[in-house]
Amino acid sequence: MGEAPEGYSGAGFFATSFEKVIGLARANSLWPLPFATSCCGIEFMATMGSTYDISRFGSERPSFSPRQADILLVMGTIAKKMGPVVKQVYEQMAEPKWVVAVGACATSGGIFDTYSVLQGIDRVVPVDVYVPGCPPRPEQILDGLMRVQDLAKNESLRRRHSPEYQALLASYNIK
Amino acid sequence: MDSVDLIYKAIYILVIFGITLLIATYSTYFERKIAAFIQDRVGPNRAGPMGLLQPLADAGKLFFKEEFIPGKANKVLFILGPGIAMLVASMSSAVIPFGDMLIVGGREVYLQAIEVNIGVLYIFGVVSLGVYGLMIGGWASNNKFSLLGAIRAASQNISYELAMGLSLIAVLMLSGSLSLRVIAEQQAGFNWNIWYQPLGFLIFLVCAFAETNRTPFDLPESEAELIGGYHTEYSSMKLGMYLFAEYINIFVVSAVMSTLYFGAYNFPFMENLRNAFSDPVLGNNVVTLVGVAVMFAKIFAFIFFFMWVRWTLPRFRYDQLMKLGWNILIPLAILNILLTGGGILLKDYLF
Amino acid sequence: MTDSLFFFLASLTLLCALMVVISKNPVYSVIFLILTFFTISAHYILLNAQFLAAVNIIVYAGAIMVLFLFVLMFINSGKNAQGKTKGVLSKVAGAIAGGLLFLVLIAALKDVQLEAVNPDTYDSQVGMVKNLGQVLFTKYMLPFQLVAVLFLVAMVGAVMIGKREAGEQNF
Amino acid sequence: MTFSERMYLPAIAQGLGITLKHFFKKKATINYPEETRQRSDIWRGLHVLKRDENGAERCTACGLCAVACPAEAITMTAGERKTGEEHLYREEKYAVTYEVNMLRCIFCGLCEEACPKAAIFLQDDKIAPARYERDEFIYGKDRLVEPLKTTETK
Amino acid sequence: MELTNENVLGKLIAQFGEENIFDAYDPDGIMTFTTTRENIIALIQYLYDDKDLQVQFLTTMAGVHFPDHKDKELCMMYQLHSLRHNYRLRIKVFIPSKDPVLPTLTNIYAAANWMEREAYDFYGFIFTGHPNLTRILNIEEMEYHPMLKQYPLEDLTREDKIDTFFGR
Amino acid sequence: MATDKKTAEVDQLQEFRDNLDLKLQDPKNQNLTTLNLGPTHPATHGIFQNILQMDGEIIMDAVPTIGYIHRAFEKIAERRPFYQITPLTDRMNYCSSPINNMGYHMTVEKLLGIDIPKRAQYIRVIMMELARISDHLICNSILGVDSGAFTGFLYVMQEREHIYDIYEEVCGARLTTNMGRIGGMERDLSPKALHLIGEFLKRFPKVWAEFEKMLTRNRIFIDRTVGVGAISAERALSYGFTGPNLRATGVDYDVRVMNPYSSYDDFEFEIPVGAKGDTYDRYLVRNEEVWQSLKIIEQAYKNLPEGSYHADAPHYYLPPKQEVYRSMEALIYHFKIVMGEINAPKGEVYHSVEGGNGELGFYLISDGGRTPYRLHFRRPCFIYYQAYTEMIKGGQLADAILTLSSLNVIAGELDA
Repeated sequence: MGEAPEGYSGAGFFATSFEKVIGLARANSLWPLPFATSCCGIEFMATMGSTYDISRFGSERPSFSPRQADILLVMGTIAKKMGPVVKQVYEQMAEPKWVVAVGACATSGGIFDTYSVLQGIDRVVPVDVYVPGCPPRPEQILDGLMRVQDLAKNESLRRRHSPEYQALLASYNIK
Repeated sequence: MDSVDLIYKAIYILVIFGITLLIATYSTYFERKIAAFIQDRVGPNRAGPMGLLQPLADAGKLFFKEEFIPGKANKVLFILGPGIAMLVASMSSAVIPFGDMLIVGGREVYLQAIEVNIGVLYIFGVVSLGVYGLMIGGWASNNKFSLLGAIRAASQNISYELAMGLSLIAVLMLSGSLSLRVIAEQQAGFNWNIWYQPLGFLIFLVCAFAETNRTPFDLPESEAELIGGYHTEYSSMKLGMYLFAEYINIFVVSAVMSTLYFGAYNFPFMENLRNAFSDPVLGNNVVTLVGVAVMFAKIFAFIFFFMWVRWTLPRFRYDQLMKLGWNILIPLAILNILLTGGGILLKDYLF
Repeated sequence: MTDSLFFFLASLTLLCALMVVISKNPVYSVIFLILTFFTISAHYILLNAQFLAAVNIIVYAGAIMVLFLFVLMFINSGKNAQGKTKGVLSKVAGAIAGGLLFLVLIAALKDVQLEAVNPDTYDSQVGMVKNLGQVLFTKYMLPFQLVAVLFLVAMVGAVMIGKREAGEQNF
Repeated sequence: MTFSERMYLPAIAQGLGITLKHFFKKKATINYPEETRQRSDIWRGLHVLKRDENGAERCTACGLCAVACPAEAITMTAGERKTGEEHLYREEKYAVTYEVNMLRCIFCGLCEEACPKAAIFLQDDKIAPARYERDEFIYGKDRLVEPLKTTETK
Repeated sequence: MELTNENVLGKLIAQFGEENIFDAYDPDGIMTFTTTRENIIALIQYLYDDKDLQVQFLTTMAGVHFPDHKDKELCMMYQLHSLRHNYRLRIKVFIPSKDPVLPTLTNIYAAANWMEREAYDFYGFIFTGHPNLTRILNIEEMEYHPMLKQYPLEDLTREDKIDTFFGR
Repeated sequence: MATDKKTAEVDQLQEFRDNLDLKLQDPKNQNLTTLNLGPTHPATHGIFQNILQMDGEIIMDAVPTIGYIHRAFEKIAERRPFYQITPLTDRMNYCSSPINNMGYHMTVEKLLGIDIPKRAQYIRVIMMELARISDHLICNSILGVDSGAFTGFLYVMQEREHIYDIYEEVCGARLTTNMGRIGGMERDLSPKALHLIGEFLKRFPKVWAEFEKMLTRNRIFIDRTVGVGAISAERALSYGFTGPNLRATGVDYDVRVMNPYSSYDDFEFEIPVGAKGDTYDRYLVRNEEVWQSLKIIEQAYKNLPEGSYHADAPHYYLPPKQEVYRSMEALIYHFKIVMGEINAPKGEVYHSVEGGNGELGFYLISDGGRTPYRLHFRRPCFIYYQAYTEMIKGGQLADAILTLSSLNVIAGELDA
């Protein structure tokens, strides 16, 4: 038995192009769950506003129900009191799901290096994209969204069942 | 009914079903575009040219999203809910006459899936069942927000069905028939019911908004209060079916309104157009086809209106909604019946 | 064709009706009851009484059962009721009562003779809206109006009772 | 409420009129990323460590920026300039490493204000991009220092 | 009566006595004086009821911690405002940190409820008679009162900084 | 002072609420549903939680929980030099950060005894009033969003972008402005900024009038808001309400008039008051305040005096960069200020400004060190949210949501 030519091994050609199509569909229909706690949430409003218009990316339907959301946009300070809530919301989301940490507070705690603030949400949930800034400009939030789109486009349909992914979730004690 | 007719009916039903689905799918696109345009934005424009593939992207995503049934939910009913919503919604377009009669190869072909002599009642009955989808789904989710949404949906639909039925009766008094085809035929040319029933139409319009759960009557799913209402716990395609059912309902209600009040496929000067052709068959077919186009134009106008209103008005509160339904619309509808009856008697007396 | 359809529908009706009684969860009962109404409506259509069929669905399935479901959802008694088991006495009493009813029904139906329809004089339009209306407003005018008044009275009474229950503000 | 307001319809019609007017209005949207919005010249964007006219780094590792930073996002180590490195560093002391943690940074501009040598600037034409990994946000000197201007172009 | 600092102070001293109204001074135009915890509620009630003063608005309450003051470690500052006369005044009560008990103000001002809970959360003041004295901002499981000077500000799990430069 | 306007409706509502407790004890009403509103409910803009006891759609009781974004501002302020607290204040009420900035600066200036030149004061007034507009327009348009009318929100958000443009031209940031310094402004108004303000003054009234047209006289909106979440003036004062929410109850207390700061006494403006203290009144008061703010900006813009944009206080205000490069003295001051080695005098100060939401107070104790010994913020949102429970009792779920948005509770300020 000879070796399969490159690109034809593993998942078949149709499977991969099918994955691509689904990836494209997902990328263009990312419904955000705006977990807006503070300042960055206000900038997210600006992102939803007419001038920046997040709907161009197909993401203008904010799903406040975690079941229906595709990306968790954590915007603003997450206090230690809030940490478990973030985790719970993440657990309630249906796969595939991505997490974007927007702004200094959500990514690292920012200037709030205090006893009550969680120093970055990646301590409770796995984060896919970090957006710096305090608060980031709407451009930067859109930038983060496009990074997620890139992820979605290139993600294998089977990634969510892979042992690596399970291990990642396990390391956060999720499910 | 011979076999050719059966085949034709089957094809026609398929076509209507396809068109319904297509329109429902693209309604989401138009909703987003219209919302965007009203709000000085451009709306989806990155999925395909002008964002035209946006509904497909949504559908594709929803299909491949994780099926999720909450642990405490009632599994059977949880799945049944969106199914009922979808089934009921797509059943109702069966009796709507989308066009008059085509003459193909000497055979008269009516552009209507099923002619029932109680078409109006059929639609009314089917629409009244639509609420089960929401109720069962909301209840089965075992979530308080969903339950509240379900309860709101139930009481709202029942209340507004009454006013809707009463406003319909006035139309039926005018037409003397329950068949949608007959009602459509009576409005030939520019003899539309809206000229005789402006008040009835207004009531029907308001009730149509309420029955389809659109702003300002979108209490069952009002985002700011109930998060998603009855579909809070739904993900993936089950959610898709709910959203789909909503848009199909809009389409059907628009079609019904066009049929009942705006002359269905009739348009002014259709007789002149018919007579302009020397060949009566050709004339008839051209008029019918133009009629179909006119019908869809009316439907689209209504769909646009639905969206336009949605992005303009605030929503009611639960008790205000009930008050509007019971204290204002129903008395008005009864008044309308009396006025119509009086008018008919007066007309008989005078002429 | 019509016969087999009838038997199919009849058995379906009976099955659904049985399920209404058997189901433990009241919400299931209501749903089966709705299904029963549907099959009964189908019977009406078989009998060429389309108006009745439509009204049956609109009024019973579309409105009354919605209210039933509504109430059930509110009290959400499904879970509480499941735990309770009824005493032996009530079971026996139920069985006896049911059996007696069955007996009475059989006794009543035993001697009934169906009048054959004369195909020559049978009017297939008898169940249609127009005829129905005509009959109601001519032959059965008085009973019809009486029933209407009765309904009105019942409705007013229901509203009064409902109001007195709920709000101290109005009365 | 006046009678016409009680009737719902006039106000609704007025509202519908306004929204319809906007339907045909010119759209305010800026198609980011194809177009970018004009930012002001003093916009506080991504940091840059400036060089002087001769291409030498201005920073002398005095540490004022680190002190001034409310988020404690700047760290550096100072080093002595050796002979032969005058074209690289303007003063005798220079920053051997200079790191800004872009996740911590709140872009308040206090470092720029604190710098006595006009070395660190928040530039208006660049914004910190979103990235996938946390480590990528520690901006070292390789990414902070202004690239050397070649003689012919800017 | 014109409300000047002297007038009001005189009035209060006449009512409550020299030993209960002391350390009066005027750091920023707002009259500040100290009283004891036994008198604080009666004093505020008096200010509220008095026809001339009508000090009927509680602007804010703030705890302060002075670890160096022996037996007067904790201070509670009440700032009141007479909206009708636009006159502000500030009352302080010093209590030892071993016995951080104060009477509650919730019976006079509804606003005091959360302010007192905040003071409890931050400093550990115990307000007797408070309807629901629990932590308000921090998690219930927290074991210390974070605003006391001896506790660190920082989240001690932070890894990404080197302290040498910050001079703190 | 207080106008003592009362209406029978408010009294009735209050009575109804008082009776609620009796109803709760009634064994018939024990069958209540618990509904958890928040902390991630879409209508809690920002994060707080309410556990509601519902009888059908009527709210019988509510238990609020806050602290979900407690960030320990007061503790941080004890560990940072005075000038580094400016960025902190930005993040408190992020809808109107310049007011927070300026309020803090004025407090410190009061402590240090610095007098600010007229021009700087006027610039501050312009910025503060712009911030007030941006705060009120978010609040009122969010009220529309929560009642289902999304579009008006996006119309006024476009205008807020223009306010942000002005901020950007003045300080280089959009939201967390870090605008102004102790002793004045960071920089003078550039010609472009002046131009933008002029443009804004011309364009904004039309937009705002249109927004009002969409909602104010729409019966659905009126029905949704009139009589909803009402609070009487007495209760409001007892809760310590200030700002628009107090004025909606009919008390015309405004710090800008009662204790004028930053030459507010130079400008002519009115204080709008409501009567019933319900959601609709709060909406109207905010609407009118936007017009008044526009009037103030216009006056300040027309009469902008010449002069310096900062005080002559070399110990506290950073010398200009050019000086630092040249003069040794400036360099030393520069180092001292940045290192935080300039000690403030001992003392304690309270200063309050009329924030977007009400009296925003700063109580500062300095022990003569480089950092404040204690900095306490009087945060109006903290006070409003306390009354929220009382205001929603007896109303419906939908009312609770509108009441929340009309109170304009901002989580950053609430939790500090």
